[in-house]
Amino acid sequence: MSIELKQVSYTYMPKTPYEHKALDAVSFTLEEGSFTAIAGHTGSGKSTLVQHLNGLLHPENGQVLVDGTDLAASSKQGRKEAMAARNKVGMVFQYPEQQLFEETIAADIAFGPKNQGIEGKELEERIKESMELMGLAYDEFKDRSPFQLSGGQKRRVAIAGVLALHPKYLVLDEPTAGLDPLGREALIQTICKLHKKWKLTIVFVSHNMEDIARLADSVIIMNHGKMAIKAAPQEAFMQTELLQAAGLQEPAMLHLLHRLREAGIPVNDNAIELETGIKAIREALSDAE
Amino acid sequence: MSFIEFHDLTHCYNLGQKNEHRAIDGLDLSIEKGSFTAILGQNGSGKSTLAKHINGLLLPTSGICLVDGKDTRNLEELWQIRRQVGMVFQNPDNQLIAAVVEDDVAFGPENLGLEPQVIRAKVDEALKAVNMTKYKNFAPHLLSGGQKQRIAIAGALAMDTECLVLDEPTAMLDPQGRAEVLRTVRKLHEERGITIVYITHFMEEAAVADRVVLMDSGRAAADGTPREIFADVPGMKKRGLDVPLAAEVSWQLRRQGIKLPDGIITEDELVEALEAYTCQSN
Amino acid sequence: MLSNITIGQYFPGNSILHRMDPRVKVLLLLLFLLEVFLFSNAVAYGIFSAITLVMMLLSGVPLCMLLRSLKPLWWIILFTFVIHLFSNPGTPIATVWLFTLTWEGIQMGCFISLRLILLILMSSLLTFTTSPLKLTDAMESLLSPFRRFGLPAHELAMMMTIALRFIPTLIEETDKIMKAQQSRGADFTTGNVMKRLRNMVPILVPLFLSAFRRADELAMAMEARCYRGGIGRTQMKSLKTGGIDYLAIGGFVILTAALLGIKLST
Amino acid sequence: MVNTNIIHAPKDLSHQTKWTTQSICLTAVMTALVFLTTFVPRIPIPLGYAHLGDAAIFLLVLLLPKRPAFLAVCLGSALSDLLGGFPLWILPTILIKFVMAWIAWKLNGGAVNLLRTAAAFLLASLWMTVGYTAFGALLYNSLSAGLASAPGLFLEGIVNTAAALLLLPVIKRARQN
Ligand SMILES: Nc1ncnc2c1ncn2[C@@H]1O[C@H](COP(=O)(O)OP(=O)(O)OP(=O)(O)O)[C@@H](O)[C@H]1O
Ligand SMILES: Nc1ncnc2c1ncn2[C@@H]1O[C@H](COP(=O)(O)OP(=O)(O)OP(=O)(O)O)[C@@H](O)[C@H]1O
Ligand SMILES: [Mg+2]
Ligand SMILES: [Mg+2]
Repeated sequence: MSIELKQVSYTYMPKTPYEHKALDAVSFTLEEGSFTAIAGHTGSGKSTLVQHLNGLLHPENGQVLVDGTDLAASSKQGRKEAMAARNKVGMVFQYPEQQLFEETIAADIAFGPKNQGIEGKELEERIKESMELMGLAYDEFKDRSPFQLSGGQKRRVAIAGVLALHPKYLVLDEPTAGLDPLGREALIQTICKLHKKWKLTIVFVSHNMEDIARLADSVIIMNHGKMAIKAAPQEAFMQTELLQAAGLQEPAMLHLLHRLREAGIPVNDNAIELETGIKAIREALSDAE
Repeated sequence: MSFIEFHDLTHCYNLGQKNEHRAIDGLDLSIEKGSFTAILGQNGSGKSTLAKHINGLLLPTSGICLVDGKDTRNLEELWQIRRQVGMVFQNPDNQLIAAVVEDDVAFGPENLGLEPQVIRAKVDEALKAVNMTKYKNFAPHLLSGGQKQRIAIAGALAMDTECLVLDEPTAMLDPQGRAEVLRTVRKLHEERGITIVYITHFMEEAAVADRVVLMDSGRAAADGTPREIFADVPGMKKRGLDVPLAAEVSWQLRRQGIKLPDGIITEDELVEALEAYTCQSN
Repeated sequence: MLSNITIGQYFPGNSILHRMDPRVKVLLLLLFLLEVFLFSNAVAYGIFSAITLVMMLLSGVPLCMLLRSLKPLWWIILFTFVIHLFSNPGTPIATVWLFTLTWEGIQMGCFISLRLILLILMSSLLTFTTSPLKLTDAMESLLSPFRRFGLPAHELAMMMTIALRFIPTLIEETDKIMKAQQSRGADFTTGNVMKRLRNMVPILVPLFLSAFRRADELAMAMEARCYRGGIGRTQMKSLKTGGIDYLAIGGFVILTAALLGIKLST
Repeated sequence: MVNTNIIHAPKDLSHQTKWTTQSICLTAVMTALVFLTTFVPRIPIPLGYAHLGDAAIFLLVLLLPKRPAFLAVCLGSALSDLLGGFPLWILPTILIKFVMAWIAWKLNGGAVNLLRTAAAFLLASLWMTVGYTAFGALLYNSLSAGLASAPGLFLEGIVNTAAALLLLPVIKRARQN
């Protein structure tokens, strides 16, 4: 089971002076159980792409298949199936805390499941479960107003609201923007847990190469609406020119190791994380001695 | 000579109500003319509150805030202060006022009551300084985040400010936009000697400053050059903050017995130090 | 989709009409509309139609775009025409069921329809050739004499400017909020009226709250840039009245005199 | 939640203009909001589509200080006529919407009683219907042509009343925090 994009293209404001081709023949497959990152410069089409994954936008050309179902199906039967397929894909937008609207946290989280017709005991179960998943104690928080929380907590409520839909695939558009280092790390750990323990298939948009290297098992790099690379982060980050063309920087550690190599220190320059990077430097230093 | 001085500054939100909150708590700090000061701290540590005092957008609950020797509580002098100090805020969308870029840059000088030709000259110059002349007739919503922030900076420059206070100007931007804004700010600092107060969550950005102030629960928890501040890697982590990669790597290497000099915070320095180290050991 | 709509009718250009002082345009338009009501004789309407036609050609705006501004009102113009056909007493021509078609009715119907079309076309010409920002400037300038009676002319103009600046931003935001709620299963396109209204709550509440937040932050940004109301404020671009404007005013005075003459002589 | 910490125009100038920067911005952003709610939503009702501009107007009148509220009502509605391609209607709209807002505000009179609020909104909608019908009749020189649009207008008023009543408590409570 997977999400499959086939030659997807999308144009904003077609046939006007503002016409803009935001996606150009993008094809890839997201396997169930994978952890995929999407990166690219501003305006490269990341958000547009991500909105195709749960049918908020329909491709102008091409197809999006979720577990084999075409999201843009037009027959009556097809539309029903597409609706069910869309529900499998949970979507967390940028700054999701700005979309909170209910008076209590529990009510806000209940919005999604209620739309699916879930009620009573099961609804409560879902709220409780998704709050605890996001590290919000149910009894303490359920009756509080979401507007009284700190920025990081609000974001957790918003994500819990999506998790309560029991998605199979979870898509996050820059989930850590604006948080301080501590809050960022805590959220990343939570996402990791969702992937490992709860077996969610994760897609996330990020500008942070270190996070991508650390978390994702594959990365899609967008460049002016086209998919430039889809590969494992290790491999993708080796293609320095392509990265630069897409307006990205290689991870800081990799950059450092490249610089060291240029300076004549024979480091093994494929480490991205801190520990492995330091190990590589140490090895190079002891070799030199 | 110090340009900004806080003496025992305290600020309480909702004073006297049950949700009273002391955001700044007896802060003493002075910032030199022509310096580049970065302010770091966790969410809610009082950074933005502090920034708003420099421009008299907030007044001290107690204590004094002096800008270029003028007290922000003195209403006659407040307008002088606001002419001298420009502000750039976090959300680029909520600080552009006019529906055309050049009109927005002109907003400040217009408030000062300058002659139309003078305003025109200042606007053109400010747009040039941030490299946005090409976009002067654009509507703000057609610009990217980084471009909007540069317009906000131009808007402050057009008032001939001597000091720029930037409150997380790069929080909503991508890496390119971030680099772009930081480059613009550094250029203004170096070429025009503008005093910079730069609030950020990104340690790499703080590393280019002359001085770093750490805020913690409304107080200055630490204050020094980036070298001094980022040398204390465990201390920074304990505060929930981070250090630039080069600082972290050199700290770890030193801990593992590799003798590198102290105070490495940039990649260039680290590469140089390691080069020297290998030459030495050969 | 929401963000695909274009707002306003302004058609950028550099025609004589575009170059006119917006204040003169607004004033002349108002007077013209008044005269259309005041001078309701055949000769006058002939002249009005001719003037409107000339203006339309001068404006450089494609004819089909101008005519499109009539579209939302087509049926009401038609309806009005038909009603007038049958509801005026006079020389009967034919009888349909209970209604009598009269010669006077046809005249009256044509007359009223023409009046409507002229009114709409002329006022659309203003919005086609003047950007909303220029209109705002014109408004400030025209209203400023009333300041001494307590009318906040400067504040009004400032509000309009900011509102125009924020409309696209709020539209983008609405689009974003809608999509976010849609991906939580909200459905805005089916159901009865009550259900659809209920579905508006998750869009409108965040939209209102963000509007309050924006207003706060914007006020800070303005004060930081030395804003203290309209006092002592100057403007980089000021409106100028030039040769075309005096020509237009002159033309209008002659027109009015001629119309008065016709009216008095009959 | 209005931020009382902002310093407004210095004292010697403040008697000349009663408008603080804060209230100018509030009015402006709300003007944009009234415009947007009038211009964008299309809720199908019998006889056409309803917008939600009047719901926004009702909410502003009850949530904002008086002057920003009424000004935002007038400017926002005028703007939607201007940009929507009905410049002819601007002046009547300002008049009609102002009185409509005033009726809603006056009759509600700070009440917390939902029934009374509903009645106030409905009466205001009735006025709106009468106002537009009258101006239509003047413009088309025929009462029956003016009356043609009355049922649709009043239905729209009902829809907007319902929307405003749904939203009012939620926004009120969210703003208190
Ligand atoms: N609603 C819209 N109408 C018109 N053009 C749009 C719209 N949304 C996006 N675009 C354009 O499409 C392109 C891709 O936009 P998209 O939001 O997908 O980029 P992104 O990669 O997510 O960028 P960012 O990093 O800024 O979020 C951009 O050039 C943008 O200007
Ligand atoms: N208008 C306000 N009313 C009440 N409390 C406020 C207000 N503004 C800020 N605070 C509180 O004051 C404290 C300091 O806020 P401030 O915005 O200065 O933090 P900050 O360091 O800028 O945080 P961040 O990194 O999130 O921007 C926070 O706990 C915040 O909740
Ligand atoms: Mg995006
Ligand atoms: Mg802050």
